[in-house]
Amino acid sequence: MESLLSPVILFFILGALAAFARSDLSFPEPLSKTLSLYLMCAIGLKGGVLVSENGFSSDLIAASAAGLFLSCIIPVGAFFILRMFAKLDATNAAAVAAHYGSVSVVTFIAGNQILTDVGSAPAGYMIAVLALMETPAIIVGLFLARRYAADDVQQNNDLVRETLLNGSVVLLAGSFFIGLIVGKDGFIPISPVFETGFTGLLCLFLLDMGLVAARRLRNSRTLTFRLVFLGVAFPVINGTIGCLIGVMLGLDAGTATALGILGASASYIAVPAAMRLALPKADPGLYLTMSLAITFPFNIMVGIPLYYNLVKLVV
Amino acid sequence: MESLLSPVILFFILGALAAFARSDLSFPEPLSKTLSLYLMCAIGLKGGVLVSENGFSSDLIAASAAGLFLSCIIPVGAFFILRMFAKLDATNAAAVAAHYGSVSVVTFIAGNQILTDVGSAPAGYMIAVLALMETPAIIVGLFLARRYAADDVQQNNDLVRETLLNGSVVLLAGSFFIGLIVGKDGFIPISPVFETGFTGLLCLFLLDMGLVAARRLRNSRTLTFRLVFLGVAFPVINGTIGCLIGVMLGLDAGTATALGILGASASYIAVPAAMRLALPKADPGLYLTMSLAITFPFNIMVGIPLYYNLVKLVV
Amino acid sequence: MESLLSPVILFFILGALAAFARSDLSFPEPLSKTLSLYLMCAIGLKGGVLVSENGFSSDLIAASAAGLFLSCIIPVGAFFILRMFAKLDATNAAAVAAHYGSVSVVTFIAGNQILTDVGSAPAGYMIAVLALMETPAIIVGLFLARRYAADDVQQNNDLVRETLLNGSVVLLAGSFFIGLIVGKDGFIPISPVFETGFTGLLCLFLLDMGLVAARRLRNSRTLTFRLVFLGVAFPVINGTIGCLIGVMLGLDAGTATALGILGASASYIAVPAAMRLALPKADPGLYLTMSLAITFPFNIMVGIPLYYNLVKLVV
Amino acid sequence: MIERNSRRIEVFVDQPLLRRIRDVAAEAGVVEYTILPTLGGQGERGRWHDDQVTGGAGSKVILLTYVSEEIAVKFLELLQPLMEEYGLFVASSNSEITYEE
Amino acid sequence: MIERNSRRIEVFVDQPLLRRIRDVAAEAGVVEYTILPTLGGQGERGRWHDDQVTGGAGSKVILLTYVSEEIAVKFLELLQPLMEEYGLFVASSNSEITYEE
Amino acid sequence: MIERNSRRIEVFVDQPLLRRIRDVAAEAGVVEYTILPTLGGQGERGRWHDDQVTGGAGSKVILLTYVSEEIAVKFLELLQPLMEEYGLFVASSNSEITYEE
Ligand SMILES: Nc1ncnc2c1ncn2[C@@H]1O[C@H](COP(=O)(O)O)[C@@H](O)[C@H]1O
Ligand SMILES: Nc1ncnc2c1ncn2[C@@H]1O[C@H](COP(=O)(O)O)[C@@H](O)[C@H]1O
Ligand SMILES: Nc1ncnc2c1ncn2[C@@H]1O[C@H](COP(=O)(O)O)[C@@H](O)[C@H]1O
Ligand code: NA
Ligand code: NA
Ligand code: NA
Repeated sequence: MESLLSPVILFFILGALAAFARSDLSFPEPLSKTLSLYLMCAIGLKGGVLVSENGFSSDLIAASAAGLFLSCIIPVGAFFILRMFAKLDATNAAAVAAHYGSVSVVTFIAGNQILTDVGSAPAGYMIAVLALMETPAIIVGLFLARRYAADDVQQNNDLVRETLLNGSVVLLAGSFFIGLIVGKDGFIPISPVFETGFTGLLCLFLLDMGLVAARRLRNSRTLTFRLVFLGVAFPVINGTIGCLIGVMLGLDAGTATALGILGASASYIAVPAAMRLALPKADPGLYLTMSLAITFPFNIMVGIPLYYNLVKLVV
Repeated sequence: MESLLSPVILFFILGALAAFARSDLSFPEPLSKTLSLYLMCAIGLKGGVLVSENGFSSDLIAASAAGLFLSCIIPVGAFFILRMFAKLDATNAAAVAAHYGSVSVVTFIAGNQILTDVGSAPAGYMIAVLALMETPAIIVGLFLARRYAADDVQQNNDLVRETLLNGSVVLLAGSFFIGLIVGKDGFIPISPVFETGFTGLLCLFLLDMGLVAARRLRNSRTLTFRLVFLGVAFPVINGTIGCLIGVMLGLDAGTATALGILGASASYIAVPAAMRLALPKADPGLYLTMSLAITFPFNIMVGIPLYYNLVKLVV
Repeated sequence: MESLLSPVILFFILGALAAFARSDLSFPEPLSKTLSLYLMCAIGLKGGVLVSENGFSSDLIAASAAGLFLSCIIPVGAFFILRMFAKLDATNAAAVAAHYGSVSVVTFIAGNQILTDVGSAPAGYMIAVLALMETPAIIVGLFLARRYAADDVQQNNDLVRETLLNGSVVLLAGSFFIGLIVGKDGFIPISPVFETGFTGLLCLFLLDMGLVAARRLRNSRTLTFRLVFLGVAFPVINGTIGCLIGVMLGLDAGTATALGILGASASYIAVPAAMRLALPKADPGLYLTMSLAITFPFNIMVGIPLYYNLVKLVV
Repeated sequence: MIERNSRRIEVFVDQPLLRRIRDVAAEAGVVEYTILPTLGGQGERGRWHDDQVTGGAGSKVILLTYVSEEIAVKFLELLQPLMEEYGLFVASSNSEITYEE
Repeated sequence: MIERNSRRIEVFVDQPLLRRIRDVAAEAGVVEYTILPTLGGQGERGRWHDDQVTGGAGSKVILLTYVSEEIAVKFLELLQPLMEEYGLFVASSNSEITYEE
Repeated sequence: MIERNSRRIEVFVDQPLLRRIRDVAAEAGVVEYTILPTLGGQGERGRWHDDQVTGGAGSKVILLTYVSEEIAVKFLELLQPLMEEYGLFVASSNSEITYEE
């Protein structure tokens, strides 16, 4: 668990401790958004450049299919567990389920970092898989809501368009294509910003995430014990499934772990915005707290090394 | 037209596409302003350092004279064309004309980048010419307004002072002087921020510019076909004149092209702020849209390579 | 006085000139806060990494004791001088005195930079001393206020907690511990952001500080000649005492000067926030203007070289 | 100087839902409005703080508009079905707007 | 659609003192409020500009709350002893808030 | 607790023109005001969004001031000639401000 001592994780812990101790430390909101935009650009570019170098392989297609499968199947499972075990109504269950089917870019980035540190860097195309997995779960979540809580779904045709054009989806996919086009040579002049500065800026972002997650936990009013439990159980289950599929597909250890991380992570950017639009009756305090304040910290601090060790065990 | 495939231009296109597709991608405003301040500091410093190395030459004086000449003569021509061809009233014509006489720092920066890439880096003193060309067109524009629409001009004595002390003018000129004073050695410790990070941050800024320009185009209500036509014709005409003067003065290809770019570009920072103050009746929707949403993208994507090829043809 | 020609100082002067000339140049507030957070992280990390390398020495303990002593004794002296010479009431005198007992992180950073340039880099543990000196003066200031203006002090038990958990204190101390934990090797991946970019970003911050300080001076209504005089006299006296103690303790020239700088500098982040809470009747226009608009510029431009030359003279 | 009585309406709405409110406003004939930022707040659903890491889902803005009594009634009526669903908070008051003669 | 009369109260307060005002608000039974940002201003104590380099000591925010007449009176009364000490500026006006039926 | 009737005036103005409005305010005897930020809006001249790349020319701020009826009248009168020229939007309402006894 040496990864706990990397600056990235330590800054996250610092932020969380500061918030729990009620320090008035806070980041200006535009800075949070800037760092978030930056990380999406940087990871998108990186993925594009890597794929431009290595070309499209059959592994890419297998991993993409697996990712799409996960992001469709996870919400369905999560939905019924949330209904039955946590007693959520159909609308809230569908909204939360969609978050777990989608992915968290920063969890993926942190995992990528840690895996690279231990010499098992995931394949570059996993960033394409990341982008692919952002939205399908939203559609599945809406389908579930429509099926089980029909009157609560906004009858708005713009919805799919709005979801696919969510800023974070566009930025990630757009940067990926730019990386693909410019390739390794074209990337050189911009690499000081998008590559050399990456880890340092990730530290600042995780400091902020620590603050935000801990404050959200402290101010939460709707969290039950069962929801907290699921906030930990979901990533463990989904992460395990993801890792196993990855291993079965014959991906290398790092890449299989990355697939596990994608399965385990829960969205806190694209999906909340989409759910606020599509299922406005669902409580944002619920899904944001579960995804941001429970699952995210769990993955960052416990989950990622766990999934990696699991893969190592199986391979 | 390989320059179209540079990351800088690709990010601009990404931003424009996102905005046209009505994505909710957006930059926090303080980030836009930060990047804008950064670019002005960085280019100012660069110019100062270059001039401190190469000393003041007769070319500098010739180019400065040419720049001043352009920034005084362009608004006069533009004014009458806007009056007659586009049927603008005198106040609006004067306001728009002033924008074309002045310069766009970011267009110059993008041009500089592209020219450097093709091995024709403009002389460092062109950054001094850039600074010199920011304000005279404002005075000419006000003169035109006073002459042809007398009652519309604010009778405020502070105006020239306010224009000369516009934040962007002060920052560009101030950084230039700092670069001049500290020279190449003094610049070393700050070069990681102001030089190494330059291209990457320029990408982010152009992503934002793409968003802003496309949104402005979409929301514009006052744009006629003739104005759009002039938004393309002005840079072509002024750019050609600038290039030819540059060649006639015996400047090298890169530097002559840079003079063309300065002529072709239209201000969207210093002049709009000044016009809002001095000619408040002029419609900001008009001059901002022409300069930011038509001329800027045209120059970035078509104009710069055009002017360069023109110079190559003539030389 | 070559240090006056370093880019850092020149940007400060540029900012001040722009504000005095009433330019509309301004930084978006989130940028100021971002740079401030960044500088505290970076200096904290640096200190931690340095101490992790060199270990805890007896010098560290001596310097810490001296720092604590200074931050307790300076406010007492300042309090009576402010009462008698500047005729301030007890509440305002206590509030201002607390500022001078505490420290300014950016003054320390600028000093560190200048001392490093002249080959006398202070010991890394001075950053721990810096962190230690941030808060004790607040307690002393409150004690003075309670003793001499009893009814004006907020009877709030949270106060000490709030002060110790002030964002800047937490960030500086937290980053220091992270630096201590990760050490030199762990710091490498984040050094491009926190080390290589440091001087350049410091330039931007000081440009902003120049603007803020000069604007504050211009808008000030409560400043008397005697207060301005003290705003210069305090740093000279406290700086001299600090330097002499440093020399007496046998610290090297750079480190002794750093102790002098800590004594001379006045807080403008942690203490104002604490005083606004604890002594709300004290006039923030008074203490902010003295610390930010008089003592800060004085230290940056005159004080630091002065203290260094003093130490050189004595050693 | 002409003073016209008008209603000042403030709609507190989550950022992602602003588009919908704008559509409703347009339908009611509200053609002029201004969007104001907020920093945080507290309500029945707990305390919140604009953090901007969650794609705006946790941020509120205020749509402020001055409209005639007539349009105000229409706007409030059209907003009504959305109030609970969207968690809107809506307040209005009397006000005068000033025109040049 | 139900309209309820209420008081719109704005408290202009220095950022570090906001916590205290929140405590007072809670004591008075104010459970719903929104915090608004400001850019600068001018008053008896001079002109100011939000610079954010001074840890918030030089920045103001506005606590905006819509409350019943009763709570309004209580809130203003509890604020009174702090007004001068904290340099608060407090304004209130009549307003209506709208509920779904 | 003393309550004083006053007028609450909001002037919506483009950022570069704020200085001019401040001058007019000073002339009318308005010595206390606060500047508020905006994010965007829509009016006769189309929809806008604060982008901050255009040196503020495309950004609006709100000058908010609470003044006596007398000063309010003077301020609005002095603003009148600028209203159309500057594209100002000006609204006012009744309000009470609270003082310590
Ligand atoms: N009476 C009120 N006064 C001011 N702001 C309010 C009020 N009620 C609700 N809000 C705002 O609207 C948000 C959502 O309210 P609620 O749905 O009650 O949680 C709150 O967090 C406040 O920011
Ligand atoms: N009448 C007013 N209208 C609007 N804002 C005010 C008013 N009075 C005070 N303020 C705000 O409160 C701040 C502090 O006021 P003062 O204590 O008078 O300096 C001012 O700088 C303004 O931002
Ligand atoms: N009735 C109104 N209510 C709220 N904001 C308005 C109103 N009228 C104008 N504004 C604001 O003032 C700006 C300029 O208005 P206009 O000159 O009509 O384009 C608009 O874009 C709005 O932000
Ligand atoms: Na997932
Ligand atoms: Na031009
Ligand atoms: Na001190």
